[in-house]
Amino acid sequence: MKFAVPVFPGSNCDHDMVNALRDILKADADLVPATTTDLSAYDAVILPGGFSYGDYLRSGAIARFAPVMTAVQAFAGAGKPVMGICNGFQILTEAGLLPGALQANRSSKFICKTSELIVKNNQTQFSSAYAENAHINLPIAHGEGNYYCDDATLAELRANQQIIFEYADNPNGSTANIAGVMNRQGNVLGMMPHPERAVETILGSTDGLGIFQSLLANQQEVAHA
Amino acid sequence: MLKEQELTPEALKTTKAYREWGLTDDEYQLLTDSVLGRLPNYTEAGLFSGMWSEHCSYKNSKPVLKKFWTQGEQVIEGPGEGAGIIDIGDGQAVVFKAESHNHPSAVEPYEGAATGVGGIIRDIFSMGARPIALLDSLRFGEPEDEHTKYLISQVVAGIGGYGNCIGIPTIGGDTVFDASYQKNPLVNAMCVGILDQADIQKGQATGIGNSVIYVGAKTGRDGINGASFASAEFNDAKDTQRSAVQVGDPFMEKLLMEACLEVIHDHRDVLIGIQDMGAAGLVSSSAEMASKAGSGLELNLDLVPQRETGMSPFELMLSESQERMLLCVKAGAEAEIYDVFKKYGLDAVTIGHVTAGHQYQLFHHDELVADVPVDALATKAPVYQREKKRPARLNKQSHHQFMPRIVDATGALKKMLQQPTIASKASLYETYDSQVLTNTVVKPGSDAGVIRIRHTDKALAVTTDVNGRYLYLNPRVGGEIAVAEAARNIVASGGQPLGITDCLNYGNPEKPEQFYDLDESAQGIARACQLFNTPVISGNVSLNNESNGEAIYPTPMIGMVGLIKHQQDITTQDFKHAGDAVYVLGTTDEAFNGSELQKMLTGEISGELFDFDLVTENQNQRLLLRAIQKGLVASAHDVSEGGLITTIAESCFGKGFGVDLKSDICAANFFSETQSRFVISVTPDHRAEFESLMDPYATYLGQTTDDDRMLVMTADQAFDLKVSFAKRLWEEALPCLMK
Amino acid sequence: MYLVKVYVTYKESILDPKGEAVNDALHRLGYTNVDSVELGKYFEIKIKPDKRPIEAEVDEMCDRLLANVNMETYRYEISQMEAL
Amino acid sequence: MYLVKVYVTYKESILDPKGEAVNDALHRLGYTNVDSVELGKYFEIKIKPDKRPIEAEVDEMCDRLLANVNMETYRYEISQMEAL
Ligand SMILES: Nc1ncnc2c1ncn2[C@@H]1O[C@H](COP(=O)(O)OP(=O)(O)O)[C@@H](O)[C@H]1O
Ligand SMILES: [Mg+2]
Repeated sequence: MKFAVPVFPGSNCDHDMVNALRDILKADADLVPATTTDLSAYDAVILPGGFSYGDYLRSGAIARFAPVMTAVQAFAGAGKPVMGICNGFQILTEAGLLPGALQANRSSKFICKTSELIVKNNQTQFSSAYAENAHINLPIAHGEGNYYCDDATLAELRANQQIIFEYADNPNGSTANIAGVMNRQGNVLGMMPHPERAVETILGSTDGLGIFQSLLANQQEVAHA
Repeated sequence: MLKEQELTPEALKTTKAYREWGLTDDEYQLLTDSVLGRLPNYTEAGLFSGMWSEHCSYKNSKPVLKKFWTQGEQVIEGPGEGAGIIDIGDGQAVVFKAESHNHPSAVEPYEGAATGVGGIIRDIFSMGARPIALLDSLRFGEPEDEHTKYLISQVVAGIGGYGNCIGIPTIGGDTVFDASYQKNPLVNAMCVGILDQADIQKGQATGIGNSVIYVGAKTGRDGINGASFASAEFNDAKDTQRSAVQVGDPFMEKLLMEACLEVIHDHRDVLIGIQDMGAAGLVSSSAEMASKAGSGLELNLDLVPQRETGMSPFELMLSESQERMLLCVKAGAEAEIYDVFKKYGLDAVTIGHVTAGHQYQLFHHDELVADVPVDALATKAPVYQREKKRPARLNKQSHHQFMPRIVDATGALKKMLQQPTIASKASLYETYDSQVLTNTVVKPGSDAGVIRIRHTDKALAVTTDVNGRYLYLNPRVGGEIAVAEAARNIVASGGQPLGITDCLNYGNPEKPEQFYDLDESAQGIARACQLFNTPVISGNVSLNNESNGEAIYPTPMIGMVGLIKHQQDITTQDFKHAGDAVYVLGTTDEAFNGSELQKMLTGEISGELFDFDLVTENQNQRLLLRAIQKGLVASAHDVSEGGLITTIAESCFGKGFGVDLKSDICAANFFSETQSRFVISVTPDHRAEFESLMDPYATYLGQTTDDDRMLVMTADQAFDLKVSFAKRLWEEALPCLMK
Repeated sequence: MYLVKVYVTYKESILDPKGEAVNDALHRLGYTNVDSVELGKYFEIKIKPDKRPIEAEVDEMCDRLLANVNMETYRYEISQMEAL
Repeated sequence: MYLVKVYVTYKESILDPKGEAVNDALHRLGYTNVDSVELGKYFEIKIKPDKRPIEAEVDEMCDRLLANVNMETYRYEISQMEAL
């Protein structure tokens, strides 16, 4: 399985992601520039965290127009897995690949700490390695991670089991404690916490491994089917 | 914008307008009589005012800095370049430096702090190193009045705003509140980088005909002559100078950093030198690059990328617009370099070249607007040996040690934990991304921040420390303690101290009593550095930290880096299990003058400073490090402000273990700030070996427990309270004060 | 040349944390008669005439980039700038 | 009740990285007729009448908190809101 990690100007968790994939999960992963227009060589795309274009307007607002996003749209449209972490999540909502929007944290401050998450749906290709309702610890690091959607959207998210991760102790004011959501089709996931920061014991947690392991396992199933 | 009418050389002389830029009459005289042998024109006088400012020339502090210990076989590059470099083995090196941004932060706290961070990062990557960690050392007034709260929240937001965006983790620092800093907050930032020794860069411009290339942000009228502004005393009345504000652009700097590092790695054969544009902007970087290499330089200012129209040579050369770098590149290889920067969407423009001889020549609109010897700018600033006089405050000190009366030990501890300087700083450092780059092993909240070095078994421990109150009572011993405390934090984390950087924050050196503080404390620092074998490899001087004539406490911030040879040695301050034995290493005396307790009970800092012995300090540090390296230590925490009881409480807070301890010293002495001590916990199976190694220097106090109770029986009273409750007081004190 | 002033604010139903923070700060400073604060973005855009009507262009710019219509609303004013 | 609209922008000589970023993005999106973008803050403040004149109060609020006069300028408009 081969991962593409697009690098936008201002991305800063791109290397962390690739290091986690290569060094810890022993997976194939490439950094691809935001000017890339062809992702056909890849099986999954992960949009990394950071401050694309400085996040000077709104997080992700400018990055969603980068050339690579046209390719990401097509990639997602073809049903292949796309994941956005932190700034990557913000880009996916701005691009309309995921519902809702990410607003400034309730405290209006940047927050970096470990947060406890509940795996609400483990029947997805991103979360199958976790037990249902498992509690996991992942770091968060964001200033605009306060997930917002209107009531109708929330009802839909719930009805379709699109809420994958919830905060046990809502750190940022997110609607319905949402930490990570999926699209209706089940192939695009966005989440504010950083699984790539939680893949080594020495760094404090390995609870993030499950997400990557889920993807790898499901891909193998697809390949063998 | 209206073009300012430039004075003629004669008019400049008669009106003495150069005074406004910080040049004194004597310096102007020196310039005309011996350096140039003629009257300088407007632009030239401006260049000298910037280059001869304290910020660029260290004219007041040079004689003091000479006293520092800068040797040591680990030193690859000492003070002088953008940042110092220390060997850490395996062909790698660590690069670090600290920088103050006190005055800009007082004027515009968010941007002042942010650009301070941006500036120190440029110093690190200009050496060829990849920045891997940031620290911030902050001093504010008591968080009582609205303005101080505003300063705190904005400074912290600015530091986070820059570091988080550029993607370098902020993994440590220190924050102290004291009325002494009310009008003059201190904002010091430190950056640590790592490099392969083959990549080491110098800020030099050699080889006749080689190109000088400008990269990064366009030059605007922001921060013009900021170097002399930073060096001038800060006074409420001088509103006019206050537009020296720059806005940081961390996104631009991220691109600039990646592009410069790519040039350094992949275009080594054509890159001759690289330097950041810091204080005194273009003139400082270019003149220093040429002077260091013994070259001449010619620049065409029309080619400098400009954000505004009609900028004069004076403005172009002295602007301190941020996020700019200067490169010297082999003639003919310019296009190769442009291509790298273009890939990152950045401007790169050749603005001049290296010339034969030693002149520094500037052209503007086809006119030669400055023509001066380059060494005169870079190295010929006058050096002042300032007058030194023992301050009155030291002469009238009481010789008595303050003796606190503690009637309610538990109550005193509760109050202590809520002192802003003692209280948890989590509400501040949790706004910093401390984990990006995924190397952070110990986040803020323990003694030192620790980052692993990828693909090795090594790690680096980093800390910033200084207690200005100690220096206020005794500048020399206070200076020694500052270094000792930093080393103590490194050792408690399992590291061998390697070297230091510093920010010397003082008042006006032209006042003999304040120069005394500077000179004495430098000697204290020097002595301690020599003893710990931690050479000074870089640093920064910030003088004139006064407002309305009142100086801050002498505050030489010490930034120290240590090497942890094996990652298994990484140690934190939290108790790890119930049933571990708790020891204190070092003896406890009555050391209350200058202590947090004295401040808490009397509202002031006074008297002669308590005794301090560097040799004991060094011995205790070595003992602890040996015990850690032998794998005998479960947790270690150095004893500092708030004394032994505060240290024990903090070790309980991490994981919520309780303690059951007993001691024959009295409750009051549990607040004593005797130096050279650690609180250490040891698992039962290591006790025997630990005790035989530490005997007779460590004292057994008791055990950690599973109970939510901190019980410490002293000779006279007991400290007895719930750990969870104490922790809440400690955690909520600062957020509560900031409301 | 046109001068376009664009104002972007949160939709009414959405809490504005930064506005709240300013509101609190004003109260602490003693401006207790302040009832509420909203903090939005203010753009001043200079723009040369194009083939299309300027309003159409500004609408499109706002919808695509300047505002996130999931949570924000915008309004704008267009004025002609005198040639210098 | 008054409605006060405050506009805060950078002084002319000050770098506006946010405005630049938006300008560049608009160009990349094909709005090449955009000449420049400045990005400032926009406050909508509701405020009850006080003893002092409202202008004096707003001026003071701007000077103390809403703008940093070292690098920003502000202007405002005040209107009376109808009682509901
Ligand atoms: N401004 C700050 N930025 C980052 N970390 C900070 C800051 N202030 C304090 N800390 C962190 O809080 C912890 C306690 O700080 P301090 O009381 O200064 O420790 P010590 O007394 O051991 O030097 C340390 O981990 C320190 O790095
Ligand atoms: Mg410590």
